[in-house]
Amino acid sequence: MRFGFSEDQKLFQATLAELLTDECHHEALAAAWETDAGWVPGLWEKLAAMGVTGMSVPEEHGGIGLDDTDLVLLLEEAGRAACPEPLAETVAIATPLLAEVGGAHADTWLPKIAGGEARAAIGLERERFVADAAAADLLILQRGDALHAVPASSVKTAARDSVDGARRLYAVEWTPSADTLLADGDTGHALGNRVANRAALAAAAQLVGLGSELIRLTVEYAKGRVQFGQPIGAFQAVKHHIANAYTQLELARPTVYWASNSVAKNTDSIDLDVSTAKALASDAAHACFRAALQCHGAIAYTYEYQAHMWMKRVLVLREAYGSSAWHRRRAARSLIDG
Amino acid sequence: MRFGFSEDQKLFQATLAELLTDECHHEALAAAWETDAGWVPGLWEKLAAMGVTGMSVPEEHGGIGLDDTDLVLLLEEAGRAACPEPLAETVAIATPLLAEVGGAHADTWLPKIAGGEARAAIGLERERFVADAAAADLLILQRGDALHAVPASSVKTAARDSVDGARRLYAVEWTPSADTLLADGDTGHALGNRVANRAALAAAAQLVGLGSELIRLTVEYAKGRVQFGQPIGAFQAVKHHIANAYTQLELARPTVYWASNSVAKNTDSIDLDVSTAKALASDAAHACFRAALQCHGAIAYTYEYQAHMWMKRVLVLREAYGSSAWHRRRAARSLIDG
Amino acid sequence: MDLEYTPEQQSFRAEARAFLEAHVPKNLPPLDTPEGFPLHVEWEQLLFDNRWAVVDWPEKYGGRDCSLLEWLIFEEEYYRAGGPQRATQNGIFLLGPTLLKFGSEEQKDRILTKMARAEELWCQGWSEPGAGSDLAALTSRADKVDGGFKLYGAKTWSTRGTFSHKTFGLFRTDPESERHRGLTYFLVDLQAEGIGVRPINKLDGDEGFAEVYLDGVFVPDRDVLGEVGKGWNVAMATTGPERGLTLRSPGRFLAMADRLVALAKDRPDACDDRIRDRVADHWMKAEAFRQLGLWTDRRIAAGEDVGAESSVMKLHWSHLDIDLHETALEILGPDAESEMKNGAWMKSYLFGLANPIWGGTSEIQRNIVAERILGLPRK
Amino acid sequence: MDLEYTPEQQSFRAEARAFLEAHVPKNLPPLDTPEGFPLHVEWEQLLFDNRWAVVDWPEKYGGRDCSLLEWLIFEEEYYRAGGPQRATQNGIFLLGPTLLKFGSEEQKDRILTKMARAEELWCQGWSEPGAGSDLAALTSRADKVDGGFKLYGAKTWSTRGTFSHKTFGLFRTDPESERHRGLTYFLVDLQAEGIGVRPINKLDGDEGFAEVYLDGVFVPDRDVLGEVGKGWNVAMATTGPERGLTLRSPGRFLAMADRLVALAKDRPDACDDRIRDRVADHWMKAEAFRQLGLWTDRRIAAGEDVGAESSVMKLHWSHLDIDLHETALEILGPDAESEMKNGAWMKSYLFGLANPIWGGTSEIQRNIVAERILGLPRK
Repeated sequence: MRFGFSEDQKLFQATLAELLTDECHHEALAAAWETDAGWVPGLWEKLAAMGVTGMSVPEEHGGIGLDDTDLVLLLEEAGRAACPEPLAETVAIATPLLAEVGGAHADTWLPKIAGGEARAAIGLERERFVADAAAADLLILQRGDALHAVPASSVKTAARDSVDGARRLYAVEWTPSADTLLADGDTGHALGNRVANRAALAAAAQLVGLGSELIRLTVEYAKGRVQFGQPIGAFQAVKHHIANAYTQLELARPTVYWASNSVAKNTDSIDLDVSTAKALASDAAHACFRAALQCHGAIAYTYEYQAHMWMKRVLVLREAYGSSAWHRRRAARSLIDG
Repeated sequence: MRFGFSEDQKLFQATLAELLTDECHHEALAAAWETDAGWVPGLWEKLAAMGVTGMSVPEEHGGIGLDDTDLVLLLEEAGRAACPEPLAETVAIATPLLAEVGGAHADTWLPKIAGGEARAAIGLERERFVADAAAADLLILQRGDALHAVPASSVKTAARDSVDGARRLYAVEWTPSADTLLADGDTGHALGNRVANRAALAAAAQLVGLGSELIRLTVEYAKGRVQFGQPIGAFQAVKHHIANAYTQLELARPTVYWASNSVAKNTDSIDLDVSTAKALASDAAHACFRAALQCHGAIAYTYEYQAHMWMKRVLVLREAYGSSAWHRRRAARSLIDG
Repeated sequence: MDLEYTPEQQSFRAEARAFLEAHVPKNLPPLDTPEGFPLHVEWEQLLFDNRWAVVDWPEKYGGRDCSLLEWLIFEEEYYRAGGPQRATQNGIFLLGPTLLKFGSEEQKDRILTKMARAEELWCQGWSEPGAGSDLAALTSRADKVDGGFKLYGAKTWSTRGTFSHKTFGLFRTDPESERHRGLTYFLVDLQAEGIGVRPINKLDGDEGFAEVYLDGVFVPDRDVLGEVGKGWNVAMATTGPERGLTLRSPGRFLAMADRLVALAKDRPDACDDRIRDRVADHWMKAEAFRQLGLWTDRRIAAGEDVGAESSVMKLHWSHLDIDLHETALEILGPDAESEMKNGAWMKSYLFGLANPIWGGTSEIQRNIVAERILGLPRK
Repeated sequence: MDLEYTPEQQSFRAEARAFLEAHVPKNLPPLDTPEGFPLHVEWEQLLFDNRWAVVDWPEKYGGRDCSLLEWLIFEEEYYRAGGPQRATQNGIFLLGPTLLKFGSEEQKDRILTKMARAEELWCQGWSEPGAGSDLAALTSRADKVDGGFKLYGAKTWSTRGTFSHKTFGLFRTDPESERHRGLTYFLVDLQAEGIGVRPINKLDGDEGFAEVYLDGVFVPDRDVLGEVGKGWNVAMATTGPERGLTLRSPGRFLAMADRLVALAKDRPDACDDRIRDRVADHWMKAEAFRQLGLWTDRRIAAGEDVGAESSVMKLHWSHLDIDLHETALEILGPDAESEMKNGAWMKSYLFGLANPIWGGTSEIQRNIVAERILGLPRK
């Protein structure tokens, strides 16, 4: 029993953190809100050059072949930077699925993903719209129990609003075909569950990162902002708001790391572990969002200051791939009825 | 539209408050915990002399014939004093029922109640045990849709523990008979609902009083207790705990007064109004209990100090006659499905 | 206790309902947008022309001399009918009552009617970049000059400042003074020379706020409200005992709770017992606020001091509103994210998230409850 | 990351489970009662005789030299098997680790084994009537005399003080000193002349606390722990980085969450979706604490400073425990009120209500998180 990360894993995390600090700072993010794709120009290429896009691609397809426990810290960093690129979708969701299914789709897409030439979007049955469907290259789409790998060129998209200004949502029209089929029947069902778990885990990891950054921003602000002759961070009410959110976050954190192992190893407790992680991370990140807004006061309620971009990302990711209520419902079934 | 009490109603409230301050202070209450009946010796006679026991008894049976809006402030005072006598059961639940049904039971019992010679206990189907069943004179018992007035002499009781040391709980064995029958069938059902509403309202009124007293005690303590060189009531954390509980309580208060009118007039909205009152009062009193315990610290956790008697009364009354969850469930049915 | 409305009250309600049902505009674009703003102003003018804009004001300024109780009835009907947010609200609810109490006859005659018919729109100028919760820390100043004052400084979080004609706020007239002393309440023309207005986008992306810069803006003596140097008292007494109810009326939350119930009816599959419990809880809390309003109306009538209890009310509805929206978002699930049109739950959630911040944060309100109502020590 | 237990760890768990399943006593009367206490002591002695009393202590004092991870495993098994509250806990978990760190060999040899086998029971003597959250305000004093000290003052909230033989706590040895300075850590015999012990009934009616009065109690020099005048440092360093886990182990809440799940299975009619949601939530939070324990174990092993994070843990389980009990009480409905026997949910709820008070209130813990972990200003 050794519940911790290796030095290599931590080093990769630190390297990515550095890249994102340089390239995905809040001004870059604000600019991304104004672009068509909602992405930071040039960032994907840099992620590819660093090896991030190939991390989970098997070696025979030009990647490094690492697993979910290696990815989880990177997704946390992506969350911390509120990084708008489809990193989770491409690296943590689509790639492991393609690698597991193998065959022509894997041969086509995995080298491109490793090389930074393809980004993926994910459309599961339970989600209403597909983020990045128009600018992605490959769509992983679910219909019933069947999973399909659909090239962007063969879908029709209609744009929808999102509360998160970096998120490009689309209603997608598409036709399943034998060519696009990855798996169906029992295999499709099992893989679909695994994809859903991976997606929920990826969202949970990002939520932990988002929450951490909101806490950091709030602490900085509370130390500097003076009212009634003292930094507002010296008021107990402000301290306790932040401490409560931080406490929730620090309890969610290990559950996300733990679930990454359950997903990587496909353990018996995968559903329960992922649900625990997604439920706790969603609630914790939301608590961080609320504490951040309240302790900053009006400034966090505006576009003058970066927090709102993090808060909106929290709003969409806490709902994505199963809200905390959905995951508690799944857990209750397994605990009480199982 | 005039949502307030008359000068007479407030005067009666003040007079009762004075009696309870003198006769039902916390030492008297602590002593009552040690008695067989759990009551304060002599208090019932004084309540009768003041006219409290006859308040809701019709004039032709020797009472004053007032209604639920007149009673509600008195029940609140009983709660504020954590008064262990079966005042709600006798005056607010049993008496209006007997008066409404009339006949031999009313003729027998109402004059006794007015005169302070009879106390009632209430056993509705949903409650598991009957408080005061052994020492009361009359039991109002429900079986299915039927309501019965059963003299204490014809029931068998077996004592049960209660978390509230002034509360004498019993499992009751009894046999319904034509002699004891008050009403059954549709009439019994309708009356049963009205009795349940009256009981829930009476509990809600007491909970508002209990909560108020817990807030008062806590404020006094927080002003006097010094730690870190200042009264603990100067710490924001303590202030905000109390302010939050007080806010809940002040929102619950009008709903209890409002529901007393709905019960008195048997309005169309009686179920929804009573459920609102009981749900909000239960939750508010519980919030006051938690704030009181936390802001007092260890002392409120002991028998050295009176708060525990109020806290335990909150614990039992918030559950009695429908918890807040039960009442919200009833309200949801009427709002969403109705 | 008499909980029936009188025949007069019932007919007042009926009249309001008939007008509102017939005229409330549907599907307006958001108030804080260039498209939406003029349409909201148009609606305000229709309200005024039918004497529904300021029912509790004196008739001579376009009101009906209504009681607080009738105003509560009107508000219930306004939101029940789906009436849009009031473009005039910072004028008619914040400055209006202050003017009625402290203004000269000349000021009232000159200002109130135009305010009520949305001819002149007012925004508040309370906060400054360095003075938010700690309002008394404000540093904007007014120097006495011939016939008036010259104002310098910056005001922020002026709601709808970019759409407004005028602003009101406190400025330091005594340069030696500190904190609450030496402040004066000014009415300022936003067209005046020396004014700069910079829009600030709020959480939903609309230009809801503005920062207002004042660089030697001349304000004539007649635009001082109350006495020079007594501005703090004027500002604090702004609305009197009914402030708790007028800041946000119970009718607004009743209508919101009814909308939530309708949403739950509409999507039964999304509503398990947990959601149903929450819907019932929110509805009850909206109803409790309505009852507290009627209870408070009688206490005010009886001359009781209920001023500080506005904090109890603000705490209650601030958080009720947010909780209620979070339940709605849960019912909507993944659909919520993309609903950013006016009236949509997500948009209205973002709006409500400001509740515990503006008009005194929840932390300040809890301090007020603890100190002024319960008597806990200030320090 | 390797989340499989090693074969050694698995066999340690199996051995513990086998012993506990065979020997854990069922239906003991409450620990804090005259009937229950000796039976709990008897159980402690059986544990000790089988070397399960203090698995993480050195073998010479009756332990097994276990790692923190093995201790966590033992605790999971202990509570899984329904093991009763530990009569020795204030000795073995609070004083024990301090003695191991600061005690002389003579003190360790003299005290630890007797403590572990429940021959000498220890209660803490931290709080005073005027010094609760503000421990440094303590006024009890120790005057130097020949061969030792004479102690004067009063200590309160001494858990199980009426059943204990000894107490430990801080006394002011430098009469000129203030706050944290000039304090000394003493070990005191409760049979000594000058001691008075008064029981205090706790919320459930049992004699859970005592007030201890000291009127010139002689304590020999050998019963000073650490240096004279350095008592505060000794007390603060009491248990080192694992304190967050040892104060209340994750195993305790896992077992409680499992009991709650069993209750929910047992009473499906009382469990609507709202209750099921809460059951799942509590279970997840107990599981999260287990995982945080394992995570923290590795951080400690890596030499990270995790001391202040014990506050995160205490905040978490203090409130989880109460929430979990409130859910159980909801499931039980009217049945809960009359269940006051040991092990019943109502009784155990009353016990847990003290969580946010003892060992540093939740307010103090939040201050610690904010100041020591997050770096917010102290004043």
